[in-house]
Amino acid sequence: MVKLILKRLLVSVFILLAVSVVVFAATLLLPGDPARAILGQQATEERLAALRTEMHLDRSPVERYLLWLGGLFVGNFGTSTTTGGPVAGLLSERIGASLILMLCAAAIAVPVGVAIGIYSALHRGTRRDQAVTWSTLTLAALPEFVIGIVLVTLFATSVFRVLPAVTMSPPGQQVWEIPSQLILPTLTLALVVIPYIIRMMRATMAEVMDSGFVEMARLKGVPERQVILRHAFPHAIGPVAQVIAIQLAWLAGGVVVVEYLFRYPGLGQALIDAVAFRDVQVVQAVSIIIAAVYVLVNLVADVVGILANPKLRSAS
Amino acid sequence: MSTPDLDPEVVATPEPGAVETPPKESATRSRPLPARVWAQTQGKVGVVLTAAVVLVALAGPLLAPWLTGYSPTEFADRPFQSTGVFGTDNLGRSVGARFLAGGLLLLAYSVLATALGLVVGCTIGMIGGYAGGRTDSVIMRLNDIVLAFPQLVLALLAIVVLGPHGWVLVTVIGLTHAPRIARVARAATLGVVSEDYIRAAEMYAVPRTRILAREVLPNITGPLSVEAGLRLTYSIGAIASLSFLGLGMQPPAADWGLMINENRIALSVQPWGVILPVLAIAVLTIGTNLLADAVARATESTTVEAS
Amino acid sequence: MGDPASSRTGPIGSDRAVRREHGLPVAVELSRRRLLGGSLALGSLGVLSACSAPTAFEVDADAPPVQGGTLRVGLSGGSSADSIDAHITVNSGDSARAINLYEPLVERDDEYKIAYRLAESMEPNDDGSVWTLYLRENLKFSDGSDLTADDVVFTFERVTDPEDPKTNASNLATFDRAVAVDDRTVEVHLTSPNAVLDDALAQYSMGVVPRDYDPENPVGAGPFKLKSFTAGVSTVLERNPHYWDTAPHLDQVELLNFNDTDALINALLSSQVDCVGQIPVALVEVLESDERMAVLNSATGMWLPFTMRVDVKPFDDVRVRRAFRLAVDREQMIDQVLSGHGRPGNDMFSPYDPSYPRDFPQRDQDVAEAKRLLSEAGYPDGLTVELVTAPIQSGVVEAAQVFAQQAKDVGITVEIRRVDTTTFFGDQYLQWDFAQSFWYTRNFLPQARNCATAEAPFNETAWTDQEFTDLLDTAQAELDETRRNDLIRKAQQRLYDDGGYIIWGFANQVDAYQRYVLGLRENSTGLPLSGYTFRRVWLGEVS
Amino acid sequence: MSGVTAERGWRPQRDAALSMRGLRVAARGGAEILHGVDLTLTRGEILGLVGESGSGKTTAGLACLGHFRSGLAHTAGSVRLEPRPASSEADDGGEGLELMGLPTDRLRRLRGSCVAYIPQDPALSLNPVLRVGEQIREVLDTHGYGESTGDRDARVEEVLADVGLPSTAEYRRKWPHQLSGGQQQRIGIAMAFAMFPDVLILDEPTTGLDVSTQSHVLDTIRSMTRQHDVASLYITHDLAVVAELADRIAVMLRGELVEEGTVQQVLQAPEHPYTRRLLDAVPDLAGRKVLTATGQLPAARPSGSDADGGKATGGATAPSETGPREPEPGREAPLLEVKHLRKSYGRTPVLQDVGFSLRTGESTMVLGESGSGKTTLSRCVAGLIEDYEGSIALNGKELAASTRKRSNDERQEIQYIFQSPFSSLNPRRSIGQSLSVPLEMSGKLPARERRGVVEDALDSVRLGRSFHDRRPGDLSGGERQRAAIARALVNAPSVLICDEITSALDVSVQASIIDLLNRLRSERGLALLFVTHNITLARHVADRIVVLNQGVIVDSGPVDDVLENPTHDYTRELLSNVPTL
Repeated sequence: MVKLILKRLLVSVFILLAVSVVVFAATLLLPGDPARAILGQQATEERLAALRTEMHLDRSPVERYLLWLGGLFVGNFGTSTTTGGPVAGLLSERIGASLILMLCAAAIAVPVGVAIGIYSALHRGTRRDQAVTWSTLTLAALPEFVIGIVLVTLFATSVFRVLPAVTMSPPGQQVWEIPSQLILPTLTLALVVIPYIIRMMRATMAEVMDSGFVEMARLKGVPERQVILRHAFPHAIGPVAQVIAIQLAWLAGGVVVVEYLFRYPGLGQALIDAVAFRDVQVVQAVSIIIAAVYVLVNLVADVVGILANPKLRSAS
Repeated sequence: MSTPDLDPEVVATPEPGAVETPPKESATRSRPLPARVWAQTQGKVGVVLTAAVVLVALAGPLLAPWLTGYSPTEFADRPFQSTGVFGTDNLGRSVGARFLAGGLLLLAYSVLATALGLVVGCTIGMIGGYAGGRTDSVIMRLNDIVLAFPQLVLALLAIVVLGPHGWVLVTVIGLTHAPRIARVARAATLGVVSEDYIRAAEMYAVPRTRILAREVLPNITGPLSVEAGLRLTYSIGAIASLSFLGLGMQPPAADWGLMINENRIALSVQPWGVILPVLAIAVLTIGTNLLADAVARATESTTVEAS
Repeated sequence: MGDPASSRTGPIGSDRAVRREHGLPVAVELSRRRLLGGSLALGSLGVLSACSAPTAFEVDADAPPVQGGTLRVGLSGGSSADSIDAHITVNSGDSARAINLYEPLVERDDEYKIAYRLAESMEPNDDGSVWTLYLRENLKFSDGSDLTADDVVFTFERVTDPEDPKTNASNLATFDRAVAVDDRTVEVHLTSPNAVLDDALAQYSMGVVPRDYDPENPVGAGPFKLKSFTAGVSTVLERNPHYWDTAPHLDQVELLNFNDTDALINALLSSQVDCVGQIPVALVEVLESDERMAVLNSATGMWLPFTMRVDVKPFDDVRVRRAFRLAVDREQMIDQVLSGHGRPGNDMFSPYDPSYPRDFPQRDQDVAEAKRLLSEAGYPDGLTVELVTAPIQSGVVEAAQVFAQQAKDVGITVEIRRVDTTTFFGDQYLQWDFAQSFWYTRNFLPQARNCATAEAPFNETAWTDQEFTDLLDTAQAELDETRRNDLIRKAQQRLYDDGGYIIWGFANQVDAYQRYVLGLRENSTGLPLSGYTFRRVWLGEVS
Repeated sequence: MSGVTAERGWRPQRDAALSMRGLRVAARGGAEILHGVDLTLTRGEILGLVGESGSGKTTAGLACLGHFRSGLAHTAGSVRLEPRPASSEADDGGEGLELMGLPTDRLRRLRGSCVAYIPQDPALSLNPVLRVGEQIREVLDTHGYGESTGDRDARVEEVLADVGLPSTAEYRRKWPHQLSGGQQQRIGIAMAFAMFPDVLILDEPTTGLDVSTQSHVLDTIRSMTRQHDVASLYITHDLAVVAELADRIAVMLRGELVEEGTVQQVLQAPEHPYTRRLLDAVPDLAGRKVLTATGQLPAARPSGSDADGGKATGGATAPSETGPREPEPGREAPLLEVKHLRKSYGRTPVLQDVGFSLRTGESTMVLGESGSGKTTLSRCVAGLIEDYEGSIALNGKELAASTRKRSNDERQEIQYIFQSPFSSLNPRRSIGQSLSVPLEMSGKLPARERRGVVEDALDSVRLGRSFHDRRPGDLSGGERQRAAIARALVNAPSVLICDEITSALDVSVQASIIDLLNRLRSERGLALLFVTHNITLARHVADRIVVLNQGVIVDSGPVDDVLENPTHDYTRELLSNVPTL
């Protein structure tokens, strides 16, 4: 088992390295001089040259890549072309804010999705199950900004004016210190993710409920509650954990649109702003961070999958 | 087929061992896929919704001046007025006309991106699944690298480097779909490759490309068409999202996503500029998603039969 | 203009550097038109509040100002490069901080006239090469220390430091040295005569700072002092107990940054902020329809021109430039781009300058003449040009779209190429053949120095007419206003006839605020929210 | 058939433990699955319920537990649990307990305690994430066995010992996947017996197990049922197993019980024609009967290899008339020769120095249980496995490993038929399309002539030309296997490799396929490599036999020699474990 997990870990590391190459290659493709972008039109040649040296722009691409990669490990994400300051400082608080948002969304989406999914699977074919199916199909189809705009219209600007439509962090306070402004972004993200969890949970649960060992458990006289909790549910965990992981990983990307919509001061917001200003160093950093979260969550899911499966667990 | 006692197909056509009985006419010949899709409520609703929006998107650009009295770029009034049926947008153009004209590009780009994703994904997925071994692991690792980026992030990265052009959108959305489609194609191919008819073809030394095209491809169309439907839904969502972020379709193009971006500021006073495109995108994606679901259900029943 | 201050690292790329250069108001009397528009706007506001059915609250605007309270201000823009330095003002938020933390010697008032602040009076010598400034009595900094002539001298030296020139250095290009004659008198010596030095001093980036000034712990003489500051996020100011003028009504002002107009409006609508600066003009009606909100609509001298490079094809042919100028339907531009909240332009900047040539015939769309000119220039079947646009200011991208539509009538096909602001102000800035720009209110001479001479740092139209530059030089040294204006008018004629700018209009500055916010007045500087003069604002009693 | 069986055979009816009367079950779609079934299970007796796939036997068995799979519903009839003095659960005033319509909760309490179930596939029925000890204990916990947890633990140990498994704590902590198929099934049995049930339903519990394992499991079942005086219903398709185990036999055909009686009655004097057909179709180790499913043309067995050859007469296709060859072992050069064949997957050797030869027209059976390497062997010969060591020669010429590297002619000479007819034909292509692939690839015939050849092949496997344009989905398993055989025939091969081609088919279909193969052999002079796990088929199809055990040939020679004088222990054990009628 340890071997399996280690192997999986190695794969993740390899993927992250490859991702860093892709992201870095993006800079090389870009026309223009980052040093000039930072210093502006009127910069003197001496200052440009000095900054180029400082940013290693005078080195070969391979050297630059290695220096950049080395920097990542010590938290040095480079220099922002728009602010001229270090990218790490720009992003450090935003990472926390984004994580909070993702965690809140996950904390709502996972239990709700799992519960509704199980409920639906156990009531297959009933009207309530069909209602669940239709709502999940509908919700799953909608792009996140559509859901977000509808929520804003409903709860913030037009119908009820009960919740803040945008996020603000008044001086000295972090975003999460004002919980009311987390509600709409969290809800939007959760609503995007929940249908997938429901559908997967329902399908897996339905499949497990039809399996031989569940039939056997029933034929052993095991009470239905126990059939579900002891026999069926543990089986659904593996596949559902994968889907939940994919969805949580999706959150890492999904926050981009939602943060933009709600002006939530997170990574996604930083990414959009950086794209609008063509701040490649920030785009690189955010892409790498999001990809890392993505890979990490998938890794965790696979490890959970390995641990949930006694066959793999007992494999030496 | 481990519990054949249950399978109604088998119950209906028992094998009594009487091989000499005259060959019976097929009672179990499956109906064609469209009919099976249409037979479901999901399928019907999906077809109707999708068709409605597609119709608007295709015919809209031609009908816009005739129906609304304005061309999509003509100025009808000052911005955000209630002139005409649906009022004016952020530049004072007719929302109705721009709505009618705004679906075509989105639809075309989404279809192109999905098609690109399908061709690329299907090819590499099938090759990976069929070749197995090292080829497979190399392909799948490459896949994982692309999959390590959320789709939108990769799209943004591409847009930063290449600019928000139509071909960039189509290519990047299509290529980010490809690994996901490849996974499905590969899984489906793996299911098919273990079948003996593939071994039979191998045995007869049928060229590998022909095996993929004739033996494998027709047998994975079920999952692939489901995936195509899903990917189309996501393509629409992704391209609309990028336009919404102001990084997709560029002004002065009439486009639903862009309309939302331009007009959402006046949501409370001139809601049509947002509501119409939001509705259209919602109806379209819901339609394609229902359709994909119906196709999934329809192909599931045949997969069971064929296994 | 000398060496512009853009060599400092920090601002959002070069566009910030540009904005900094643009935001310099210059004196002009209040135009009649603006007065009229202003009273109309006020009137309609009054009607609105009078007519509106019983709202959730009533505010008694006539009651005496209320002391205390915190004003929450929503600002668009802002980044981690935001500054609280008195003399480095890049974006709108920096201006807001500088205006409220520091006090200049003179300032532009609501009507764009010179008003004395720390200075009691100032006067030039006979040839305009030395100006003498007289300070008010008992001036103190926010830490309670005295403000003397030495501090003023230090301020001049700091701004014009050749090693590290600050924002306003370009306006003080002729500065030679400043001498403290006594505690309240300063002499400013110039290298060449300047008749309009008062304009160069009436800048918000000219606040007086103490000799031991430390931008990290800023001390100024403004109505407020700094309580906390997080770049790109928020700034908190509190009342300065040592302010020389009437004490501000507010206890505290919070400046909150929003990167997106949409968010700004939503924050206002959901009462997360009390007022917001610079809303899109298209939203005026939206906000006016909300009985809780009021709109401050100020006419300004801000312009969003199209820029044609006069040295490249096809714009090197003056007939093509004229045809393009005649292709624009200026009223429609104002309607579509500014929702009517602006005034048509006549291809001439600086409407508040006393020299503004109101008698030049107003250009308007003339399809036949434009076609004729194009045909003469060798384009009988029209031509296709690429227009580079970027969201450098609200309305710019929209203007490009409207222009593209209008130009069709003349046979000009405009292909819009939208780029991001960094690219726009990147390596190719000033190289675009046909692009756009924006400038805030300022007077003719400083404006022309910035954009229309061979030495101008932002010569977007590649306008290097020597005769024009000579006229500017002579005018700047001319102390007699009438003669100066005559010289200026000759220069204006050159630009009007042959220039590369298409100046289709001047945009209003439109802000919005909750109706309980009182004391905001229309202001022509182009800066939002009454030119950020929060010292006059109070929060009305809500009943 | 022990004496005990005979004694119990006529036990009085009052000992009935469960009776089913007029049970009708229908699919929710409307089609009826059971058309009024009557069954009585008697204490201490095993009733064998025999039927082919789709006959509804599992549905009837599950009805005894009051359980219907999803999509099925009880429409009429009753299932009663008869009272037993010792049983408290089923005691219902001496009247018995009607299971149909019983509230779920009461049904639940009966299941596992009064009525126990042993499923077909232990691998699917044991919960893979629960330790086996826990799964047995769960039954005890659920039904409140004993006074304390100690009692229950003791019972788990006891019942494990009863089924012949180690009762150590370590063993109880094992996961299902760590056990072999036979052990898994014994866990299933232990679970069923844990609560001392009155009635036991066994649903094909030995299908999928090797012969020797099957024999052990059957022994366990037999002793446990006898020991605990349980009324058992043994559901199977295998008449031979029933003959060994059951006291009475009931035969089901398409949802109806067509015959019931004691083992002797049913096996020796079957009344219903279907029963007779079934019995005729069962292969016989002694090879004394001619396999025929429907009383059609009897199988033609090639002569010259076996003393019983003379009995294979009475057909137009007698070998003497069509057979052009009389194989003469030793003289003729072998058609196919396999020498020193080695193959391993990773470090696991699958084939170790395997060698045998096949002469023209000869039929050799490769016999082996699962994991013996028999399929690997046959695929090596067919060219489907590329990296083996050793040589395979056709007509004295060594073949390339991969079929792709073999010549066109070589490819045509050797044809391979796959185990599962459900998998060997592309469901998206018509039979005609699939069958013309070999012709297409050999490229000898112009496209327009192919159809004729394919139709001839369909005729020769007795499918008829109308099958040309049909798709596999429309065909039954037997029909599909015939189509697959036809595909092997279109290129007129000389060697036919049949890899377990009847194992997925019902016995009656198996019989007809065997019959067909024998006819084809005699008509076309085909050499046959018949790969199977079923030794009882030996005398029906083969001249020679090769016994493969764990990749090694342990026995080989003419069929009679090997069957009568097995030289290897493995062969002997195999023979002794084969259930026979």
